[in-house]
Amino acid sequence: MKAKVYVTPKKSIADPQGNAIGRALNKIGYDKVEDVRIGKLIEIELGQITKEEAEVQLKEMCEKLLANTVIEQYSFEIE
Amino acid sequence: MKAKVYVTPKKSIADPQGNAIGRALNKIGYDKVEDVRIGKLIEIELGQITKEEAEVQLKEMCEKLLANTVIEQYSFEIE
Amino acid sequence: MKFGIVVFPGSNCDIDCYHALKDTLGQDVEYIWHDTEEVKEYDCVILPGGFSYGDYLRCGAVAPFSRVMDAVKVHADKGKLLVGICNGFQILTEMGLLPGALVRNKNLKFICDTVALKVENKETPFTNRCTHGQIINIPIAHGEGNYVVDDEELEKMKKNGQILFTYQENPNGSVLDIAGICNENKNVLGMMPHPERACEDLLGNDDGKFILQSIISFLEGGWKSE
Amino acid sequence: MNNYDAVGLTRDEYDRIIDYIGREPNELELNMYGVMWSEHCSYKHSRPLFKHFPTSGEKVLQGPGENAGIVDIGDNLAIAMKIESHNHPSAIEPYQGAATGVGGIIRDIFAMGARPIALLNSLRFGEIEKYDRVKYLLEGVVEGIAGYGNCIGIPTVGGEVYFNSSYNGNPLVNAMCVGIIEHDKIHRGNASGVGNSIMYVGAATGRDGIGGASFASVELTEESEEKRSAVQVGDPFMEKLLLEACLELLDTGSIVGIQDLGAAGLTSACCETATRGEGGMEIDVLKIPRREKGMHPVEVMISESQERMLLIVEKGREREVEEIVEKWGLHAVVIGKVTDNDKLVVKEGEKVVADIPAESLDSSGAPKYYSDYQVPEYYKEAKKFKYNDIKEPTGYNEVLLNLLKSPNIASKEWIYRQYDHMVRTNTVVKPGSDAAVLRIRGTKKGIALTTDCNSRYCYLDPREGSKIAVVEAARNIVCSGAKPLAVTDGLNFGNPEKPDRYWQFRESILGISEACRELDTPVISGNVSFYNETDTHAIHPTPIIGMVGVLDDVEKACTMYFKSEGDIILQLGE
Ligand SMILES: Nc1ncnc2c1ncn2[C@@H]1O[C@H](COP(=O)(O)OP(=O)(O)O)[C@@H](O)[C@H]1O
Repeated sequence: MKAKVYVTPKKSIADPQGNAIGRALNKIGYDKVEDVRIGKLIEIELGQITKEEAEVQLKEMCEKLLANTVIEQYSFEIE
Repeated sequence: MKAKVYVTPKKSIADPQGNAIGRALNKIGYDKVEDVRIGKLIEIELGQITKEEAEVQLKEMCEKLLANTVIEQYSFEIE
Repeated sequence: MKFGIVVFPGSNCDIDCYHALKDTLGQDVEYIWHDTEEVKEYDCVILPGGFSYGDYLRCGAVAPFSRVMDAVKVHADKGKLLVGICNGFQILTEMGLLPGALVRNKNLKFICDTVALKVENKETPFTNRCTHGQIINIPIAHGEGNYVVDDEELEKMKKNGQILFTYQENPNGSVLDIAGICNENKNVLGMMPHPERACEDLLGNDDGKFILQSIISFLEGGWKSE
Repeated sequence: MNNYDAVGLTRDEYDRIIDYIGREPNELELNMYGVMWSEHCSYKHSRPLFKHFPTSGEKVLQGPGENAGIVDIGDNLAIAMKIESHNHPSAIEPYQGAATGVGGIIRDIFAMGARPIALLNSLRFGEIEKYDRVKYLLEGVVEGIAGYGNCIGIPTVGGEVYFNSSYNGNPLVNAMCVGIIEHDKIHRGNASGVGNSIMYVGAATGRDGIGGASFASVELTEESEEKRSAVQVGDPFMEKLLLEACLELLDTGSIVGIQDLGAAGLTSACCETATRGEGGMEIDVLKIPRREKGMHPVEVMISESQERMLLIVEKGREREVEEIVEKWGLHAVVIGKVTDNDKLVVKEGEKVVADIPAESLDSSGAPKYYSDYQVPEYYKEAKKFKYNDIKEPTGYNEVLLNLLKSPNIASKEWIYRQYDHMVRTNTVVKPGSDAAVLRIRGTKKGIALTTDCNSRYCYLDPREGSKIAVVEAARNIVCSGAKPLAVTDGLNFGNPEKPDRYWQFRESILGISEACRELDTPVISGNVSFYNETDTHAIHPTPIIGMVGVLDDVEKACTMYFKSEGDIILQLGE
């Protein structure tokens, strides 16, 4: 089973990385770009496991390791 | 208009960060985790622009700046 | 003979390159501000280390779009010398002036240390003062110095003698222990180690002079291929 | 809960506010007092003891009270330095907590007009062999320090790290920055000259770090987890731009005063510059660049967003300032002006939303507490201990192996290898020796830098332990070939409202004072961090001593390593 985890900076948290890339995109001519936020896409290959189990485990993994919930939020999809 | 750009390391390229996270997940008990790859999720807020234009521009942005196609592949979605 | 050092807003080693060339080696050196199109004629242009535009997303990803870069490309296309050190190397690969890419160090950590390099090819403008196989000690300071390139390109580089420096003990996971390379035409150098940090006895090491002196000899026309 | 409770003030303090302003404060005003009168900003428990420190001397150009202290090294040059703690933020988010700690202390140095040339750090963690959490904190903190310092291009040349169970729930992260400045270029955070413009430059203001100041003054409990949004995110690249822009601006003579926006954000920067300038100030919150929509004046006024500076600009030269700032890719905006009425007036457009005597907010107006102190039981017990009671170990090999295995003794190379300690090519003695040595370009001189504190000694006897910290620092400086010049101190203690903790604090200050007086190394700046405790226990008293020394001839710098076989080893002293 394959899962995709998305970890992004919380809305209230500054995202210097996103800001810098947003400015760069404006500078090279993409003036329609209004805001950029940069997060992580984590692709996980899971072995033999039920979808229900996977959901439980992924949530745990996010809370424990993949996301820093102090400054980041997460979501995931199971394929 | 909102777009999501996904940039991931090409299959042929080593992903030390993904490997490290994979090992860490195994170590804390998630033994079903077989492989982890870490990429980027770039959320872009675009102003007044048609979907067709957005597609053209996003492809360009990826090729020029958001991804390094020597080592990365990209895809995007427009909401 | 004139050296130009490009200064991006986040350059940190611009000053170090300047001092090494000017104060230690007595060369004529100028800074070139990134936000300019008018660039004078230089014999050698240096892209120094640092974090050009913060190095968010990927190191050196934004710098290729600086106004100065068109002129830098023209300079290199004319066959003049262009040197990228550390962040400068990353920028050169991002621009496609050098093959491959630099990704995160294998141990995922920034590494600052002095490492032993082996000179793999002395027949270049950047290494002519070295001997073949010579070991020189040069500082490194980078988080993304892990050189990757596809096999085909790598074969080509080997055949053309484009691999100039290799690590004696690979610190970052680079393919074939690569620390520094040049282009096919041998006028563009990219290296992760910092020769400008090793030019003075007071700092405990002057092996960097082998590289900078090679460039000077070449420009003075003193270098003859054997 | 009363509204004053919510901002961490007492009933008495609330009454004091009413006395100052002659009426009940509104919500904005109350919050401004809340953050400014927090322990972190007002030093209400510690200031009364500072009088013991020797703070002056022939070489002291700026003592405590400004953004950083400054000491003369001859040749019209001087060294600016300061240490700062970021313990609580680092406990919650180690990478960003440590990174923003480094960012903050760098701003303090260039706010004086000095160019930052070196960073050091002093770290304390719990038992690393026992807890994964400690490992996570240590790795995050080290990466945060490296991430910020390396990117901005200031070498991190030294520091220390110790592990001990007293830090299990409460790590310490103290960052020190050192800068160089010519005597005639020293700037202060003054808002003077009626009609001069107040300008804002740097990152936009967001909701980050709201409550960060009062947050830093509350013991860590489960509840503080919920205030997590108080964590700020650092942007070292932005700071680099800010640093270069500010130093260039200061060279033009258009800047009357400059102040960084640190703890308590705009509130603190405005009232401090106004108080030092002996005038007043009026600003309009609508002019402040914002990151988020719909922010209230109170959020704008106490936000602790990073990488922002306040400039007091000579009237008529605003355009000149804008141009230089824009060259560095930043924007500067006029947010208000200097007035002559001693008041800090905050407007939202035309509407006055706060109107407070500037001085009353500042530490001079804040309450002072002479806390009770009491000799702790453990100290009396410890005093009974007799060295002769220790049994002679039977296997010395085993003892040696145990010592070498201790994380406190093991090599710290894996830490300082992550810090760029060579950038700017001035580092003559790198980390790994007793003190770092930097050359001073354009002279034959060098400076030596170190941080030291053995908190185990300070726990067993805070006064003696603190003296030992000072003399250890001085020994490290001397062993590098330099003459000790001055001290910056990072005082990390438990809850000062508990008499035994306050006793430790008081003893420690007396010890530092005595040693500094004896060695003629005045204390020119410092920082206090209280409430470093969990529900069960306080950290060991940890007064970190940062010291600078000068070498007249940097070529004479000395390292501690054995050089060659056959060299003679001598022992000096008893
Ligand atoms: N957190 C740190 N940051 C930078 N350098 C450090 C750090 N911890 C230790 N060092 C460096 O490692 C060396 C050895 O440190 P330490 O073991 O504390 O030595 P000592 O006990 O002799 O003071 C010193 O040069 C010190 O500057």
